[in-house]
Amino acid sequence: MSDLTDLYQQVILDHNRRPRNRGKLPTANRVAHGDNPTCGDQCSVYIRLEGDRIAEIGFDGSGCAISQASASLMTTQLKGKTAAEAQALFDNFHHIVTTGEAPEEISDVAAFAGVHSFPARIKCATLGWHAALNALKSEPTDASTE
Amino acid sequence: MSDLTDLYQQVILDHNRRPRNRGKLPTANRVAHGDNPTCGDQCSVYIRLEGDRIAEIGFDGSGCAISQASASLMTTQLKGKTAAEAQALFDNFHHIVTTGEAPEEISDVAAFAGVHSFPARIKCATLGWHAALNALKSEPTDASTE
Amino acid sequence: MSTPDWAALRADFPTLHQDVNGKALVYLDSAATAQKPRVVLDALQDFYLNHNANVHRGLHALSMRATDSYEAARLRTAKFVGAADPAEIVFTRGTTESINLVASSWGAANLKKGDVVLITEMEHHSNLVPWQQIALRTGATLRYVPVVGSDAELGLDLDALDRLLTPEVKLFAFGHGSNTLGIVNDAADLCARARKVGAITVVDAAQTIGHQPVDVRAIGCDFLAFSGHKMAGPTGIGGLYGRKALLDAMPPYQLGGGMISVVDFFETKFKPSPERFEAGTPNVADAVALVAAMDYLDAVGREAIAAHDRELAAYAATALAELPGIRILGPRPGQPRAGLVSFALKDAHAHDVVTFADQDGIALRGGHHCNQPLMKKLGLPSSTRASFYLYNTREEVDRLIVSLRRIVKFFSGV
Amino acid sequence: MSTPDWAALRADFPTLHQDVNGKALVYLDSAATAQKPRVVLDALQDFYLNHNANVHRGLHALSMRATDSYEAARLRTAKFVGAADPAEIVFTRGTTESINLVASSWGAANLKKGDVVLITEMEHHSNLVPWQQIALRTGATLRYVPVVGSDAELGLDLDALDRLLTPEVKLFAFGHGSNTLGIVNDAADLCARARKVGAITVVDAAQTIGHQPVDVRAIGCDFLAFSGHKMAGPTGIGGLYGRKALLDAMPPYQLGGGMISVVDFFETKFKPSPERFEAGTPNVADAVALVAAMDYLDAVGREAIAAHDRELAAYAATALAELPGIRILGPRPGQPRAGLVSFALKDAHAHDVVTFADQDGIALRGGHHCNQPLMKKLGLPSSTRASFYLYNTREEVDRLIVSLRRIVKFFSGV
Ligand SMILES: Cc1ncc(COP(=O)(O)O)c(C=O)c1O
Ligand SMILES: Cc1ncc(COP(=O)(O)O)c(C=O)c1O
Repeated sequence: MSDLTDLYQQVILDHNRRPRNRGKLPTANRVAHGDNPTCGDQCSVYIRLEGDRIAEIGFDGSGCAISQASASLMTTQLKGKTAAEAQALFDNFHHIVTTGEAPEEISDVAAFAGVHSFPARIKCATLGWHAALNALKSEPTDASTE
Repeated sequence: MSDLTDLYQQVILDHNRRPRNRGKLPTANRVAHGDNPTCGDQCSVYIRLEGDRIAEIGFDGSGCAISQASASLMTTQLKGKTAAEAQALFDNFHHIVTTGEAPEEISDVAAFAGVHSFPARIKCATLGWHAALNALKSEPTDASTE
Repeated sequence: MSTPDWAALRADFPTLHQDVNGKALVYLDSAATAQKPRVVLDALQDFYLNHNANVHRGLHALSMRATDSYEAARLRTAKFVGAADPAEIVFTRGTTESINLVASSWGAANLKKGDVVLITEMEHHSNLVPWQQIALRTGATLRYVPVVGSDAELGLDLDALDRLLTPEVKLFAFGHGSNTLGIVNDAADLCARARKVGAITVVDAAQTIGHQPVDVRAIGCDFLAFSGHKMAGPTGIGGLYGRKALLDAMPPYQLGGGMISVVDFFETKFKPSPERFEAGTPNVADAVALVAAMDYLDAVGREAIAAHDRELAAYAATALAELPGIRILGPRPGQPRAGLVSFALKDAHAHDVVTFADQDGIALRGGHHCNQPLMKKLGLPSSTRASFYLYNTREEVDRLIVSLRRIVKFFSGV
Repeated sequence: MSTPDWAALRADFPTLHQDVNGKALVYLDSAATAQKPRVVLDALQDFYLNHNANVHRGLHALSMRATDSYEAARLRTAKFVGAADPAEIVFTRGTTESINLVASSWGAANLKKGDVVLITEMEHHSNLVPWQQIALRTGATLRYVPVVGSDAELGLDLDALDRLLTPEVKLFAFGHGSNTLGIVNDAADLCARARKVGAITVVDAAQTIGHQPVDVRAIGCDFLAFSGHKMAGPTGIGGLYGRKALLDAMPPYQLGGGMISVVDFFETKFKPSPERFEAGTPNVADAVALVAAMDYLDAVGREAIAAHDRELAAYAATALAELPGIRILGPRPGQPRAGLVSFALKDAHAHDVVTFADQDGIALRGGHHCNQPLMKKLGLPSSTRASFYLYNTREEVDRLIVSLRRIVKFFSGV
């Protein structure tokens, strides 16, 4: 199962078992939902934007280990970032999961390099990211009435 | 071309070239139209029924040699007959074209025995007959207003 | 009836004999599509090599042979489903197209506000969305027969069915076999109930046609839809059985060559069924190859196949039950199980299960199985399905269980 | 570009090498359906033997391979017709289904009383009846561009076209190549004229796609329909090119698995194109085998094929002209002829001609060629058609002429 431990690295299993920032964010003012109709994976991302920075971020939904771990990791990466920085981080992540080329520095996102050998799973790995980017582009919502 | 001269016997070629009773019958009181959508063959049969007998009969339309000759021969056979007799003659004809079993007595209808080796052409051979039987079953028409 | 030699039959399916990820393939996805015996591929080749021509409008030798083969396929299909008249068989691309044909043609012509279309909560999207949308279009009301019971004792609520079967119900459509729950419904009983209120019945036989005897007259349905590719036949061909009187009264579906009687610039007369519903060049080669599949299945015996598939599914269900944190879906005791079993593991999501099993050479399916509303109702975003056919073995089930044990261990981290 | 070795290519088509009625087969019915090169049959076998699985929803190895092959077929088809985006290709059963899809989906959503649907008098029933019936259903007016000229100088009346192209014209559908007249219309010119009034254009490329280069961007059409079986591919598969913006704005056609995004009991969200238009299990194997046909045709070169077919048709037309009492249909001088020639003999009806020729091993087609209104207008209840493809030879045309001479002699009785 060498390929599989490439895919399901410890970082991923850990984020899957103990997701960070999981749950709806009551104070969110940006929300977006993503789904993968092929497999039924769902992911909602809740963001509280203060100025142009992500002050708080959370997610919920259901899906495979890859999609859940990636969403969890994504929230840890995006906190405190601007929309432009978030886009850059996604571009980097997307490069990793589609090419398998991990960055030099050791980082948690490098754990997702194994995804590139499982092309059908790339959509899983990017689901939460897409939702987050869509949330950043969305109209402000009044979280309290949501 | 032995098979073909079986199919296109002299009788058939003759009826095809010099069709009997061809043309619309102005005095007809029974009319029906038949077509073979597969090949576009058309045949209309016009009958003047007097009492229960076919006093006059004519046909027109267009189609292959088999359909035209068979319609022509049909008109010569049905003249003077009742509906029941017409049905019996058709049953006999249908038997000939589907089985190739020609009757003992020499007759013009026997010329159609060769059709049975060309199953796709059976519909051609029976087109006029079907139209005639339908005409006999149809409501009386006032020929003059037709 | 002597028992088929299953091991020998397995040799008839060349696709099975390959390695996947370095392991011998264990194909447990026949509910999605079945593998084909060599005779089907041979029939396909034979048609193209020797008889290929367009049908119906041709009088040359190849065209007559192609037409005869195509109509012989219709006759064989009629016999396979127990229809009295080959004109009651319309060839389509598959179950989905067959159901769309009925919904579009019969539905649009017959449904109106105040009418009820009844289906069940266990329908595949292909037997759900067409009815949902034609109801929206015609103003008819769509109602569902509920699925009730706990995970391993699921079934239609027959009392609710009888209450729902009011005289307003114009049509009742249901799946003969559920591709998610592994339930085989008693189609004859359901049709008899619906007939009492005069409802037209539509049976989705996608999951049963190749796995057990199916007889439209014994069932007493008005329409029955099926796919060739799930019954060991080629992709791209399937059929619709429809009672002749109903078919002949229905407006055409697709329009074009082959289904017309007379075309004028501004009006058209259509042929009677089945031609009326087969516009354009039909999928002749695949219809002809479907005959080989039907002959093959009947030679093995569909009773025997049903028993074999069911036995494997029961064997698998029993072994699966030992896995920690598993939810197994299935019919209530006494109701026949189709040759498949769906389950969900607490610690491992269906997609992870499928990816893991695939590394062990085992082909499973995970997801919503085209059954989203039901899965939502059951509180399962997805499940994993192992489905069996005549070529599967107990040893393959054993390999599945070993693989699943490893998966559970990996994800639960113990 | 070197000239293909036509005789060598002929060896690639095993079906041709058989005797019919004791004579070597001369297959002159490729406009109805083409014969298949061995590579196409091999591709079909290869798919079933090695990769057979259902697509899209599967994550196991076979299913991923099947999905990849299917999407690669879409990409290849896009390239074959010159589309920029594979999402602009919808797989269908063939031309007829493709046109029905546009008429039902785009037509029902966009046409209303006061609108005009424009087609031509030379349309195949498959590009006529769908428009006629959607016009009847929506209240739109159907108008025809007349076919004018004498038998051997037929063509569309382009002045009439320009007069007919009023701003009310919402859609203009026409055949690229006529299967009866052997005319190839200047599709780019026709589309340019229609675009001036803002009409959507639909090109029926059934007769051209496998016989000459076809490029949707050069033509500038909105939709283009074609059949695999007429371009050396398998039966049961074909395609629709549609401009992405149009496709995405259209309601779905058939409904079911594979084309949905979210299904609830009472509402459904659909996927974008092309999935939106491919409900149910697609004809994966035949789509994959179609790739082999496209590769084959492009390796030979569609320019070369066009020249070859046209040359044979012209050769045949010249020889046919010598027969007494013959009427030959064809394009006016200067307009390209497709690789076929239709004719009528005074003394011998088309069906008799076909039956006779068949006894000589020659496969012809006789009848109305799914073109009843035009045939009626031309005063021809039926015609005989010889159609050519890359595997036909001058020697075969010579055999046709010898046979036809005998037929004329037999029926004229001289
Ligand atoms: C010009 C034309 N259009 C449409 C069609 C219909 O194609 P198909 O029967 O493959 O759907 C044909 C072939 O019969 C044709 O020649
Ligand atoms: C119960 C059921 N109905 C309908 C379908 C649709 O069949 P197809 O995709 O062959 O049209 C399927 C298979 O996916 C099925 O399992």
